[in-house]
Amino acid sequence: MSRDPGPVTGSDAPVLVASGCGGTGRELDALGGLDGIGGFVTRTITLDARDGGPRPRVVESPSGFRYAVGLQNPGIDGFLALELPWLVSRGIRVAVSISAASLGEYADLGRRLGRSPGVAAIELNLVPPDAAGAGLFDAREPFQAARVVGAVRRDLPAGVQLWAKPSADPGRLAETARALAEAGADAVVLVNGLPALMPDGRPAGLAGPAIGPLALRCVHDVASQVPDLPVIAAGGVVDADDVRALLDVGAVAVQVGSALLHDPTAAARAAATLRGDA
Amino acid sequence: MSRDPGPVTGSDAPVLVASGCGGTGRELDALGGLDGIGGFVTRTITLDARDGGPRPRVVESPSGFRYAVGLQNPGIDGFLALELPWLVSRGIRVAVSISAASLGEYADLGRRLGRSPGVAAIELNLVPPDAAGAGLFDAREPFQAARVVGAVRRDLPAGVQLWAKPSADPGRLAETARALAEAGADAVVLVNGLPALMPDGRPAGLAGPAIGPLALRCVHDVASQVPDLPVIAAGGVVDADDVRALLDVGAVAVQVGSALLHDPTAAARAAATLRGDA
Amino acid sequence: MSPDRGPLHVAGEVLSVKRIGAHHHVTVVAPGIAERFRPGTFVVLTLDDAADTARLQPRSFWIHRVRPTGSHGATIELVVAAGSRFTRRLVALPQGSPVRVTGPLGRPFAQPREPVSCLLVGEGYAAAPLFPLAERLRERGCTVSVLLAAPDEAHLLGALEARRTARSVTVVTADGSVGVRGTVVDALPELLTRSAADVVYAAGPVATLHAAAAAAEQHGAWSQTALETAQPCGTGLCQGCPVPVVAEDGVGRLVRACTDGPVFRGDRVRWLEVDAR
Amino acid sequence: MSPDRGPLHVAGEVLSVKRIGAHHHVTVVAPGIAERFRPGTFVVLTLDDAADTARLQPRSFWIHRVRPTGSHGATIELVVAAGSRFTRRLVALPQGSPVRVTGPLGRPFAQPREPVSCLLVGEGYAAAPLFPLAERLRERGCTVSVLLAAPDEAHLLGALEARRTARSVTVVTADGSVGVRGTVVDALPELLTRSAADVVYAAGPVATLHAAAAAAEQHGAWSQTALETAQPCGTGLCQGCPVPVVAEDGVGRLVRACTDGPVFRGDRVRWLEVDAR
Ligand SMILES: Cc1cc2nc3c(=O)[nH]c(=O)nc-3n(C[C@H](O)[C@H](O)[C@H](O)COP(=O)(O)OP(=O)(O)OC[C@H]3O[C@@H](n4cnc5c(N)ncnc54)[C@H](O)[C@@H]3O)c2cc1C
Ligand SMILES: Cc1cc2nc3c(=O)[nH]c(=O)nc-3n(C[C@H](O)[C@H](O)[C@H](O)COP(=O)(O)OP(=O)(O)OC[C@H]3O[C@@H](n4cnc5c(N)ncnc54)[C@H](O)[C@@H]3O)c2cc1C
Ligand SMILES: Cc1cc2nc3c(=O)[nH]c(=O)nc-3n(C[C@H](O)[C@H](O)[C@H](O)COP(=O)(O)O)c2cc1C
Ligand SMILES: Cc1cc2nc3c(=O)[nH]c(=O)nc-3n(C[C@H](O)[C@H](O)[C@H](O)COP(=O)(O)O)c2cc1C
Ligand code: FES
Ligand code: FES
Repeated sequence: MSRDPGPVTGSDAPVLVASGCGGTGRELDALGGLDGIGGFVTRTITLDARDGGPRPRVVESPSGFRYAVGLQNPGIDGFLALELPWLVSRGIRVAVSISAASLGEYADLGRRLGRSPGVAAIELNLVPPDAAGAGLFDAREPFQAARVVGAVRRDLPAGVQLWAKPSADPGRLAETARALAEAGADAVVLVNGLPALMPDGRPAGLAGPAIGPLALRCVHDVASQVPDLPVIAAGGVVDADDVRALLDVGAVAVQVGSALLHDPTAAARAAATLRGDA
Repeated sequence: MSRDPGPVTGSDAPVLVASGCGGTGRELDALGGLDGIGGFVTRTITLDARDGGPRPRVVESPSGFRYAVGLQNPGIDGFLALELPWLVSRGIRVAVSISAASLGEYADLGRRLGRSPGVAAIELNLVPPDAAGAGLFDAREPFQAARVVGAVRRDLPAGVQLWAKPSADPGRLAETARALAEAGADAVVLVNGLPALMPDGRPAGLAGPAIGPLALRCVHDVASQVPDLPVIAAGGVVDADDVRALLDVGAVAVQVGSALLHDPTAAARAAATLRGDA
Repeated sequence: MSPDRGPLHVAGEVLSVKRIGAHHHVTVVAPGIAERFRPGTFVVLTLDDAADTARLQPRSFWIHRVRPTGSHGATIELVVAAGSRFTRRLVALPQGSPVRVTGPLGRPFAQPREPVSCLLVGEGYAAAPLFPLAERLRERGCTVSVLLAAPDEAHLLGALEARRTARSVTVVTADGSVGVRGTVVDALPELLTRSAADVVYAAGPVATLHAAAAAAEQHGAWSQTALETAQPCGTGLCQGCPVPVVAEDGVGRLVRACTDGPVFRGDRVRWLEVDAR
Repeated sequence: MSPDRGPLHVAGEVLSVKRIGAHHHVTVVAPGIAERFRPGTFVVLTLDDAADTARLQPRSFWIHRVRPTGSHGATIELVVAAGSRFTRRLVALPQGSPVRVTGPLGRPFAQPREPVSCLLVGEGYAAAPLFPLAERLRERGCTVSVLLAAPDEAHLLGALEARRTARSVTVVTADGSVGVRGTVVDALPELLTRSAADVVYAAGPVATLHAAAAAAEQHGAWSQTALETAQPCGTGLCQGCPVPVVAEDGVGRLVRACTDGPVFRGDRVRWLEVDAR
């Protein structure tokens, strides 16, 4: 890659809040959950507001959760008006997660976020495991995922990073990661929730400590096979030991998701422990 | 498919012991663990005896196990001489799991097992997640997996079923399953252990209740998208409820693996509960 | 949020578990939470470290009573209907057992500025948050009437205690084992008239809340309903608790039960869609 | 396997936990297992249902003593060195707690047909299986000498009890807090000569077993070693416990500690490779 996008996290610990697991940020902050955090990834935002799917949306699974939230979000306008300003005023590094129905919509979202002060990165939620039938652009094939990266990259200011979060599909991850890097992604986020089913048969994401060893493998494989592309890890992180294990196999930063539902201070505590190490 | 291979399990409950989790069968039987079971899949057998990998080989993981046994087995000769006869004399339906270094070796193993009385099925362990670098034929690509099926199918007697257990890779499972069906597989086994890492960085399989919701999705997707191909499910089954959930999304039979390490009577109890239903 | 109003995430400890009728009253030492309590808020509890348990979901409980300055430090009291795996474990915990407590969470009951007439309607254990509310309302000079409902006497919460605070207490049970045989729906119209209620506060199953909200509206009263619906996190993080409401601008919207509620104005909730979503 | 010899998988119950020195002696009601016990076998325990716990692996424990006909039914006694998460939970269980027990598992100590001279060598809690062995050997008319070792007095198991059964008991501790200051390696040569042992039975860490096997061979004695190595399942299902041995045919082979052992002839184990695999 030619551009140097700088570090993916702020000056704090390499611990981020994962997309969809930190509310609007305010709720975590009220509990001290953002203290010392390296960044906050918003839940996935779409062009128009979405109501999301039916209940139940999040159910326990052995050592994890299955989720089928269905991308409930206030749309880009609502987000820019009601949520981004607080995050910016809180002084936290913000990555905005987006999904879209077409390459044009992706580009559009990218442009609008790119000129919004306080957006440090855009994270492309390329294949939400719980959004089958939600009318999103199908980016399961590596070359399609790369096209999304290309479409958003084109008009993105240099100061805004572009992270790509592909499908958590161990089989072709290296191939996908290479395509994403060539199309201009500054980092790849591994792993998304795994494809799963809700108890009633709807498609869902599977997340939490249950999937930790798989995330470790994905991060290891991509970091070693595509060494130029920074890997931001996610999947099963509960404490500082989990963060260290992922950094050890090559991640540059680590996101905490499901663990926050169990303990909203999990990310902040992991970050504090890691700082204690230094 | 033109041939009718008959049911994949014996007359008992549609509950099988999964490959690599039932010892030689004798150990389970001593604890009543084979009572009422519909079939027993052996650990994966190779042409020559193998020592397997270093320790640790099986470690706890949140709601599951990571394993890197590395296919320790007595080779086909040792198996036929020392293990198959007991299973046959016990009157249990036997599926022999195999892996090989080449298509020729696969065909050879198939021929020898095909003429061994008491072998009801051959299960192809196409991509053991813990055997990277073990010199096995690389069957990750669907067309390569299909070639293995074709090679074994050719000389297999009509009475012996051929089951294919591909890589647990949700992304391309339907595509893989179609290729396996066309090449002559009588059933597909989903899922194998997921690709993962051992704590010390060796490749491993991830199994147990942790992966249950993912197995549910894989079985559902293949059963609905490739309706002609019977699906034998595995992944996270602990009790009769788990078996029912997998049958409900289209499995014809269900294997129990990791749960046996926690409770060797798990499969027998699930089978008994299911029979109580009828 | 100012530091003395926001919720806390603390290491608590079980002080006592007492069986009263069909419920267990669980008192937990939870420093800081009692001090911040306002009626209608709740806590979420977890019993295990994430590394040990296969079940990561915290569970929500109304705060029934607080004692900011007990001899064991600040405590909160919860009323637990032990049925699920989680609740059965909770009520079996010996004194001193660790339990992680997050709270107080959610928006409390809005309280009137004027000393108006209030009708409090509670069913089963869910009536728990109404008792501290009744006390605060009385302190403000409000007239408090209470309607308590339950399937039977064992599931009836706090009738005696209500009589200490309220001007009038009506009890209905489905089997008639105590009070009048009947339901909230049967008893509401007459009570609303008799108490000349300006505000109805309701806590119970969705059907009861809906009935209370509808009856209040018919009588020209405000209503405040404490909604209990599945809450995967309870802290506003997961969007697993959508509630369909009509916002101030008249537009339909999905909000979070745990953070935008659990107390809602009864006329804002699209009741018929609550279960569907 | 005949029904009265094979292992069982039963719902057990904690009868008592007693702290003795650095160890906890845990007595478990485990119907059927006591009756089938032979010295050198072990049990595996699990404490939780698979649906509740994030940690599925059972843990292995030597059977230290059995009482087939106690007033509480058949019980087994385990000696637990509480350090890991599992063992700390185990020794904290109140009486009556459920615990799933599988056993007796593994091959027991081979016992001589003739009344020969036996030296029993045990280190720390791992000496547990030697005590019931000593009794059976004495019943068969064998001469029993015992060497017990530990880092210190607190970790020394059963010296008093050994004196009741054995003709001679030697104690060595690393810190000299009881017995002679020293190790098994220091004490073995003299003891082997003094006891004129025909068979050495050893239980302890791998280094100790290796030393015992080597010393026995040097003195022309047989040895039986009770190997303790990580056992993911304990029941022979997973192949997670490979032990490198030389089989009867002289060929090197990997066998399972849990099922082909845990007791091995000392001259059959390729000791230098035990840790490596
Ligand atoms: C604001 C609030 C306050 C509360 N206060 C109290 C209180 O004071 N006292 C009290 O006893 N209880 C209270 N509860 C209820 C309590 O939190 C638990 O929900 C209740 O004890 C049931 O336990 P459980 O979730 O373990 O139920 P279980 O039946 O064990 O449910 C287990 C899991 O199943 C999921 N599930 C439930 N229904 C379905 C379905 N239809 N389809 C698919 N999955 C489903 C749930 O999401 C959960 O993950 C309150 C709940 C809320 C939201
Ligand atoms: C035959 C036999 C008999 C036994 N008898 C007794 C007895 O009588 N009394 C007694 O107190 N104990 C006994 N033990 C030991 C006991 O079973 C436990 O192993 C011990 O208590 C340690 O507990 P743990 O496995 O939870 O250790 P932990 O340290 O908690 O290990 C947890 C996990 O880490 C894994 N692990 C361990 N080492 C490594 C490593 N180097 N790299 C990667 N992973 C690793 C283990 O596989 C395990 O999954 C016996 C063991 C055996 C095999
Ligand atoms: C309730 C829930 C909602 C999620 N929503 C999103 C989302 O909107 N966008 C997204 O990219 N990932 C979403 N995820 C996936 C997480 O960001 C993360 O990739 C995944 O959960 C793995 O991390 P974990 O094991 O720490 O949870 C969600 C996960 C959960 C549990
Ligand atoms: C210890 C262990 C060893 C295994 N060995 C094999 C094997 O030799 N061949 C094979 O095809 N699958 C093997 N598997 C995978 C299982 O057969 C099964 O596909 C997988 O574990 C998912 O099922 P489970 O969740 O019930 O364990 C093994 C799994 C475990 C846990
Ligand atoms: S329960 Fe998670 S946001 Fe309300
Ligand atoms: S511990 Fe599983 S086979 Fe020995």
